[in-house]
Amino acid sequence: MQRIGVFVCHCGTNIAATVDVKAVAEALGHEAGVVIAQDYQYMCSESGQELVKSAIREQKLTGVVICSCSPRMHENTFRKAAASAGLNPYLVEVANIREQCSWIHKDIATATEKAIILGKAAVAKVALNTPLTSMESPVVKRALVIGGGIAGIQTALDIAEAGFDVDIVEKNPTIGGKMAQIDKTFPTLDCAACILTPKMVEASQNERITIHSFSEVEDVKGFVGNFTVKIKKKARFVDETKCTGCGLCTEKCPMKKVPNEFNMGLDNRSAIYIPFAQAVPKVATIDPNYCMMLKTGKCGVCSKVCSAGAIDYKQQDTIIEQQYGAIVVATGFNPIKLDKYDEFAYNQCPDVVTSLELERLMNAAGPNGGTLLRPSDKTHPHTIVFVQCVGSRCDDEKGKPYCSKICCMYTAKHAMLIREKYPDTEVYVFYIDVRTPGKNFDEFYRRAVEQYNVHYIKGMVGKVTPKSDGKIDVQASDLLANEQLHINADMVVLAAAIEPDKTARPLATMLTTQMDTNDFFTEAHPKLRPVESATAGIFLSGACQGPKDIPETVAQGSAAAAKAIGLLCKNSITCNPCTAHSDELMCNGCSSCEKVCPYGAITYIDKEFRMPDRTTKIRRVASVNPAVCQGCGACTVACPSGAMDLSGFSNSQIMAEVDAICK
Amino acid sequence: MQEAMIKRAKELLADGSVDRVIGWKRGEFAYDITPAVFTTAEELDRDFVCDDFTAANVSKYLVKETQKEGKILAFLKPCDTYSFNQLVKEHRIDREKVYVIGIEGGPKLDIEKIKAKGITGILSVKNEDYTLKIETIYGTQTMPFYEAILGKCASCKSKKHVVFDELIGEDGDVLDSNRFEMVEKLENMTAQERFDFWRDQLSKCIRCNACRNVCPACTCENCVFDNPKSGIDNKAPADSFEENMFHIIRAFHVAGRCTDCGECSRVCPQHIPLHLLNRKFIKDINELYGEYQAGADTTSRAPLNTYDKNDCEPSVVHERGVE
Amino acid sequence: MQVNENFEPVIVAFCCNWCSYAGADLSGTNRLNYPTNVKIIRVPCSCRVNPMFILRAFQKGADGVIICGCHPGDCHYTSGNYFTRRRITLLYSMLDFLGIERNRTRLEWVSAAEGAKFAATMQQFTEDVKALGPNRRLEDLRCRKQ
Amino acid sequence: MNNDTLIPKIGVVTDIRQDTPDVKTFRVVAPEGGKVFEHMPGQCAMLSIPGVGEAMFSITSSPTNKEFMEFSIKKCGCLTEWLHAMEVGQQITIRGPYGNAFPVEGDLRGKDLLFIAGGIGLAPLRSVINYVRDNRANYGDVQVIYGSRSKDDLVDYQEIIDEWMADPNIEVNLTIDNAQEGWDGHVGFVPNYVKELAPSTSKTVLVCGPPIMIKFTLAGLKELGFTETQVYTTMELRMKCGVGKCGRCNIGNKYVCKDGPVFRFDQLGELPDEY
Amino acid sequence: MQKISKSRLYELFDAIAAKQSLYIPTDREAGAAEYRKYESGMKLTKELNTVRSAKDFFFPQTENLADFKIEGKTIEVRDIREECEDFVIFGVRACDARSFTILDKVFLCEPVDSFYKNRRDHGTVITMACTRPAETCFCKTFGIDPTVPGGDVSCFDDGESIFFLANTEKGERFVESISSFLEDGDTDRLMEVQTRAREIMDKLPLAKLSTENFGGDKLNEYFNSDKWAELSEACLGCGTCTFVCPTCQCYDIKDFNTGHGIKRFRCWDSCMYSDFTKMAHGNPRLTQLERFRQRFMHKLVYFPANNDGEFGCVGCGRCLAKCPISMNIVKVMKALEAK
Repeated sequence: MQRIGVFVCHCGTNIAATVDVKAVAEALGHEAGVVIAQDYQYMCSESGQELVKSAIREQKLTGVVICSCSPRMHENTFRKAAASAGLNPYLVEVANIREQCSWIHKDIATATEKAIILGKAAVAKVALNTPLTSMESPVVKRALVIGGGIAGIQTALDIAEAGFDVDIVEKNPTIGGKMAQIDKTFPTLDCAACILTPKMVEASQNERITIHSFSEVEDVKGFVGNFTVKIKKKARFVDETKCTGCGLCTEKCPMKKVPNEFNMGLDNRSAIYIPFAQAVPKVATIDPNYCMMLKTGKCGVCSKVCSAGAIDYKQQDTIIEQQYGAIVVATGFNPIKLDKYDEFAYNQCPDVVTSLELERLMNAAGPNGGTLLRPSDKTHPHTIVFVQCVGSRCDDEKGKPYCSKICCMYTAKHAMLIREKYPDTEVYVFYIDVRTPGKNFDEFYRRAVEQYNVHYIKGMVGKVTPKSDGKIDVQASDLLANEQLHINADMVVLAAAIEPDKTARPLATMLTTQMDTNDFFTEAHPKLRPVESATAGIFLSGACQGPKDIPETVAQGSAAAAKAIGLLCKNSITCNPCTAHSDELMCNGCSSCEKVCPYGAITYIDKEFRMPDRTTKIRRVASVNPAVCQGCGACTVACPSGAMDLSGFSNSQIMAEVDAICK
Repeated sequence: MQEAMIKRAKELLADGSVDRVIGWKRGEFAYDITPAVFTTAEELDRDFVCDDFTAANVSKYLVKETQKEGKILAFLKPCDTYSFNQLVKEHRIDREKVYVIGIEGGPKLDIEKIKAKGITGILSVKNEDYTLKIETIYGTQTMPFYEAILGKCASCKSKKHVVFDELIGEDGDVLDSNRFEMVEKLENMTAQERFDFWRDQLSKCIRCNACRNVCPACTCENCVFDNPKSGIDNKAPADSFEENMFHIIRAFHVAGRCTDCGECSRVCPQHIPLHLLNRKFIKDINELYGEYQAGADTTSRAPLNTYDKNDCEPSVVHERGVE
Repeated sequence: MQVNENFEPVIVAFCCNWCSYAGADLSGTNRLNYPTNVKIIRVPCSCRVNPMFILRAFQKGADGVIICGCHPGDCHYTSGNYFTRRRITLLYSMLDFLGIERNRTRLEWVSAAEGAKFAATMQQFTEDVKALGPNRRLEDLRCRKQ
Repeated sequence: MNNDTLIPKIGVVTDIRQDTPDVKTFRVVAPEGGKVFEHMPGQCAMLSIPGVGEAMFSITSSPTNKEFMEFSIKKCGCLTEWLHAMEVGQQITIRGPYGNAFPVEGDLRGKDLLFIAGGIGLAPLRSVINYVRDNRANYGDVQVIYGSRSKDDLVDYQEIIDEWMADPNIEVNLTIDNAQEGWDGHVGFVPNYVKELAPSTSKTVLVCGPPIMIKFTLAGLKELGFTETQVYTTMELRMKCGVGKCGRCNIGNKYVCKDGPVFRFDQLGELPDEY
Repeated sequence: MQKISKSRLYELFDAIAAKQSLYIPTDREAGAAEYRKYESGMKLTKELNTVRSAKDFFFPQTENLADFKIEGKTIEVRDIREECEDFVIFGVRACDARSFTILDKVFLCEPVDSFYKNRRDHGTVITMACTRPAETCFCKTFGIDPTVPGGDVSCFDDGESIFFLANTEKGERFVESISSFLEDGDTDRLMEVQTRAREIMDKLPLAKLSTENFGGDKLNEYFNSDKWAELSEACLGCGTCTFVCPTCQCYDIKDFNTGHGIKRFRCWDSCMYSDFTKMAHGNPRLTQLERFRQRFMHKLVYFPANNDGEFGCVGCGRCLAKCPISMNIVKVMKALEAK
C-alpha cells in the first residue's frame, strides 16, 4: 500500500493569496494512498524541509508530493531532502501550483480547484514512481583525437597540457593536415609552416601525446567515459622506430613517377616517400601501389640503402585496441572534386587550378620552388582570373548549399600576394558576394582592392575555354556594369567549395553521432553546446563541424579540449537515472527505436530466451545503454509493442496524470 | 502456373535446396483455401493449390517459419513481396532461410462478393474468359470476373516483385493505381459526414483481432492491446471509444510500415474498410514527406523514424479540405 | 453550433521540460493570465507524447489536447521535436479523417522565453475548444461525469 | 433482484500475518462481522480488488472456525502484490465458495490420513487439517509431512509449532530443502522425506505443493505401495468465473473451478496431460 | 396451421413492435445481414443467416456486471442491473435456435447465470424454416432439421404465406397475442417446400458429415492426435470463429476504471487468444496448437462428455465462411477421422 505524503506550500502569500492551501491539503488527504497532507508557510525553507523529512521518517512514506513552485525551481531541493530522510529522491513529485496556478489565476475558487487537480495528478504519478538510482560509470583518463590537422594538434596539445594522455590518429603518413599545404595565412600573411611546424614538433615531443600516423579508426564501442576503440595502423613497410628520416631511400628509389599528393599532384615523388621536409613523424612510407618490390618482388633498393635496416616489405596492417574516456573528432575538410564543372574546363586545361593547387604553386616548398608558373608551359602568367563560389552556395546537385566561408579571404590573399610579387600580373576576381566578417578581414580585402588594385567584379563566370594559343578565354558577366566580358587569361583559379572529409560519414556511424545532410557533424546545441556532439563524450574540433578558418579552428580545438578535459577530470560520471529501458520479453527487435535515438544509446543483441515450454529461442532485442541515454523518450513512442519505456516518465505514470486531470 | 510451381517446389525439395514449402492448400469448397507448409512431393501433388482464390499473404508465417531449422521455399505474389521485404527490414524474417519464388499476382477473387450477389450453394467457380461460371446447388450462375475481385486487387499498386530468388512467370511493373480514390472521397466530406461514416463502420467491429493477427506489420511479441501493463488493453468494445482507440492506435503503429497489402480488409468478417485508415497514413506520408512505399527496399528509413527540418507543421491539417 | 456559456472544457497540455514548461513558468512569473481549464503535464520532450496519451485524455474526459515543445531546431535532445512534428501531424490528420474536430488538438512550439506566447496560445486554444462544445465524438460514455 | 454469484460481497481484512518473506495470511470477515459465507475444506473463493484484478484462492481456515476466514497468499502477480500491500481495515470483494471439497464427510471419514505439503501448498491442506483436528474422533491416525525451501518459508510455522506439534493426536514431520542455522530438524526434499518416513500404505494421502514436488511425491508413494485411488490433490489454473462457465480452467472436460479443485489421482489420470 | 399472408407480414411486425422490441435479420449491406431492432420500413434480409449469430440477445458481447465505488479502504458494490423488458426475435434459423439450448446447458445449470436467465426469460424466439441452405450448412450432422426449426414459435414460408407454430407456452402466448392477424391455412404447398428443402439438404457437399466418430468417449483418442499440428499451423489465433459462433460462450471479466469508479464487465473471450489462459505464473496452453485443440475438443468431445452426448456445434457454417484462413470444424472433423 502506498503511503504518500502531500505537502502544500503557501510560498508566503505567493500561493496562499489565490489558492486555498488548506483546502488543497484537505482534498488531497482523501486521495488513495495519501496518509498525510500538510500545508506550511515556506516548504523550501529549512523548517519546511524538516517537516517533510520527519513525515517521511515517522509516517514511513513511500512517496512525497510537494505542491509548490515550479519543479524547475525546487525539485532538486526536495529530492535532496527526501534522500537525507532515507527516501529515494525519485519518489518525490512536485505539483506546480505557483507558476502554473496561483500566479496566473485570480479567482480563489477556480484556482484552488485547479491546484487540487494538479495535486491529484502528482499523487497519481508518485504512486507509480519507482526508486531510481543514478549509475556511476568510471572515466578512463585518456583522450582520442581523430585527425591530426591543426584542429587535432591544438586539441591534443591542450589536453596533454592539462595532464591527460592523448592519442592522435591520422590517416596520412604525417600530421599537419591542410594547414601544412598552405603558404601564407590571412589576414596577417605570416607563413603557415612557420607557425604550424613548431606545433607539430611540440605534439610529437610531448610525452603525453602518442601519434598514430598512417592509421585509421576501425571500430568504436562503449560510451562516455569508457570507449573502446580499435585503431588500424596501416602497413607503411618501414619500421617507424628504426627509420631516422634521412631520406636516402627516397632519393635512391627508382620509381619516381608517383603523383605527389602533398603538392596536389602538380609534381611527382618516389614510391618510398616522406610527404614533406617537416613531416611528423619524419618517417618514410612505401606506397604499395607503385613500389616495384611490393608489386613484382624485384628491386629492394631502399632496403639496401637503409643503414638503419628500417625497411620491412612484409609489414602487415596491425590493429591496436585502446580505452578512452573522451573522443574528439577533428577530421577536417577537402576541396570538392570539380569533375562536374565542365564549364570551368578544370579537367581539360592544366592552367585551370584550384586555390589549394595555387597555394602549392606559390609555396617555396612547392613544385616550382615558390615561383608562380603556369603548370602547362612553366611560363609566367600575366592575367589570372579567380572564380569564387565554385560549388559553394549552390542550389543544384553538383555543389554544396552552404558558404565555404574561407574562400573570400584566401582569394583576397592570393590576389594580394600575386600583385605584390608580380605587379605586372592583372588579377580579376569574379564574385557573387564578398564576405569578410572577422577581425581585420574587411580591412584586408579592401587593401587587395584599393592598394593592390585587384579587379573585383561582381558576376558569374559562364564559361572557361582553353584556346589553341595556350591562353584561356574566360567568358563572364559583370552584374554591376550589366555587360558580358571576355578575359584572355593565362591562368584560372577556382575557389572550390570545401566539404567534410570522406572518412567522416563512416566515422559518425561508428561514433553514433549525428551529421547533417552535408556530412558535417551536428553539434549538441547550435548556440550553447557548439563543440560537443549530441553523443556524450564525443567532441567536435575544427572543420568537421562546419567550414572554418584557422583561428576559428584553433579556437574550437581548444574549446573541444576544454570540454574533454572537463570530462577527464572526473573520476566517474553520474548518469541521469530517468533513462529508457526495454522490456526484453516484449521487444521484437524491429529497430524503430534505434533509428530515432539521437545518442546511439540503443543497440541490439541476440538474446536466448527460455520459453515456458522449456525450449530456447534466440531473439533480437533492444538494449539501452543507460550511460548514454539522455531520457528524451523518442524511442518509447517509436516502439509499437510498448516494450520501451522511460523511467521517471513511464507510460503508466503519464497516463495516471492524464486520468487524474480528466477525472 | 500451379503445375509449374509444384514442379519447381518438388525439384527444390528433392535436391535439398529447401526443406519445406509454404503455399496454399485446397479445402472443402472451391474457395476455402488455407495457407500451409508442405514437406513432401506427395503432399504437394495432393493438396497444393494456386488459383483465383489463393489471396492469403503468406509472408507473416515466415516469421515463425524462419525461426525453425532449415530453409523454406515461399511463393510470393508481388504484393506479398513488399510485406516480406518489410519483415526482413525489421529483422523479423531471416532472409537466408527463405528461397523466394515470385509468382504472378492477382487479381484474386472474393467469395464474399460472389455471395453478395445472392449466389449460394456454391459448388465450383470457373473463370471462363473473365466471366465467372458458378455451379451451385440451385443451378449455374454467371457474373463478370472483375465484379468479384478482392478490393485489394481492384486497387493493386504493383505487379513488380521487389524481392525474389527466381520468378515463375513474368515480372510486372509498379502500377499507377487508383488506391487513394476512396480516401480522397472521404477527405472531401465534411467532418460530420466522415465521423458518421466511420462510426457506422467501426461500430460493426467485433474485436475478433483478425485484422491485427493477419497483418504482416503486426508481429509484436505481445500486442499493447493484449498487455494489461500497457494501460490501453481491452478485449471487447464496451464503448464506441474503444473501437476508435483500437483502430487508430493500430493504424498508427503500422504507419510507415504498412505495405498496403490489404489483408486487414480482406479478413474482416464485418467488411470494415480498415485499409482506408492505413491508406490515409500512406497518402499523408506521400504528400507531406515524399513518396514512400514500405517494403520496396530493406534499407530506407521509415518515414516516422526520420524527419526533415523543413517538415510541415500539423496546422497543415487545418489548411486543407473542409472541416 | 450551440455554444453553452457555462461549458468549461478540460484541457490537457503536454509541455516539454526544457522549453515549453519553462515558457509556462515564465508566463506565471510575468503573471500572464490564461484559463484554469488548462492543466499541464510535464514530459522530458514533446517526442515523449505517445498518441495513446492523447486518446486516453479524450477517453477520460478531456475536451482538448495541446502539445507544446521547443521550436524546431532548438530541441534539448537535438531531434525530438522533429519526430514529434511528424507523428503528431499524422495523428491529427488521422483524427481529422475520422471526423474528430480539428480544433480539439493542437501542437505549438513555445520557447522558454515565450511566456506571453504560451499564455496567448492557451487562451486561444481554450476559446477554440469552448466553441466546439464538449467532446462527444471521441468520448467514452462510461467515463462521462455523472 | 436475485443476487448473482458473479456479483461479489464485501469482506474486511481484520488481520494480516506475514508468514514467510512472500506469503501473508489475511483474515477476512463480513462488514457486519462473522464469515462472509460458509465453506468446506478445500473450497476456494474469488478475491478481488476492483480495478486491480480478481483471482481464486483456497480458503485456508477450517470451516469449524465460526468467526472468520483466512487466506494464505503468495506474492506472484499484480493482484497479490496489491493484497500484500494492504493494511488492516481494507475492504476487498469476495465471492464463493467455489469448487468441490476434500471428502472429509465422505471417503475420508474414519480413514488414517497423511497430509503432504510443500511450500504454499500447505494453504488448502491447513483447512482440512484443522477441520480434522476439530472433529478428531471421526478420523484415524493423522500425519503431516511438510517441507519448504527454508525455515523462513514454512507457512504457518507458529501454528504448526504451537498447536499441531503440541497436539499428541497428530504426528508432524517438517523438513527444509537445505540445512541452515537454527534448524535442527530434517533436511531434504519432501518426496525423499516421504520415502524415508515410509508411512503405512493404509493411509489416505492428501498432497499439495508445486507440480514438480507432487510429481515426485506421487512416484515415491507408488514405490511405497500406495495406489492412485488413495491420493488426493488440489489444483490451480486460471479461473475467471469460478462456476465452470467462462471456459478457461478445464483439463479435458473437467473444470477445475467446478469439478475440482480437489481430484483423486486416478481421476486425473483419465484427463489429458494439460496442466 | 395458422398463417399470415406475406403481404401482411410487415403490418404484423409493426403491431408487434408497438408492444415490445422486435428484432429481425436485415441487410446491413449486400451480403451481410444483422439483427436490428425493427422500425417501420425495415425489410427482412434475403440472406440465409446473419453474420453474427443470435447469441448476442442472451449473451451480449459485453455487459456490465457490477459497479464498484472505492473510497479509502472501503468498497461499495453496486448491482446496476435493470429488469429486462420482453422482446421478440424473429427469423432465427434452426441452427441458431439449437444454439440457445446449448447455451442454456452452460448458463442455466447451477449456479444459474441470472444475467443470461433474465434475458432468456424475457425473449421470445421465433424461428424460420430454411428453404435454400448454403453449401456451408451442415446442421443435419447434428440432428437438426432446418425445415422444422425450434424456438418458442416456428415459422414456415411456403412462398405466399408464413405459417406460425407455437412450440412452448411462451410461444403459445405469443401466437395468441397476434391471432388477429392470423388465419387458418392449408399446408399442402408447405409440405412440398419442406420436401424440396430436405432433398437439397441431402445433396449439400457436407451432407455426409457425421458425428459418429466423435463424442465424450474420444478424449484420449483425439487429444494426442498428430493432426493438430498440421491443422493449427495456419491459425492466426484471432477470435473470428469464436465470435461468429452461436455456441461459443467463453468469457472474460474485466474491470474498467472510469475515473469515478470501477465498472466490471463481462465480455466475450476466445480460447484461440494467446492470453486466454495466461496466469501470473505461467500459461498451460502455450502454443496455438493447444488453444486450437481446446476449441475443437471442447465442441466435439468435452461438451458431449458433460452434456449427454450433445455436441457444442450446430453446423451453421459461419466459421466456414468467415475464418480468415479457412480452417474450420469440418476440416478438423475430417482430418481427425481419417486414420
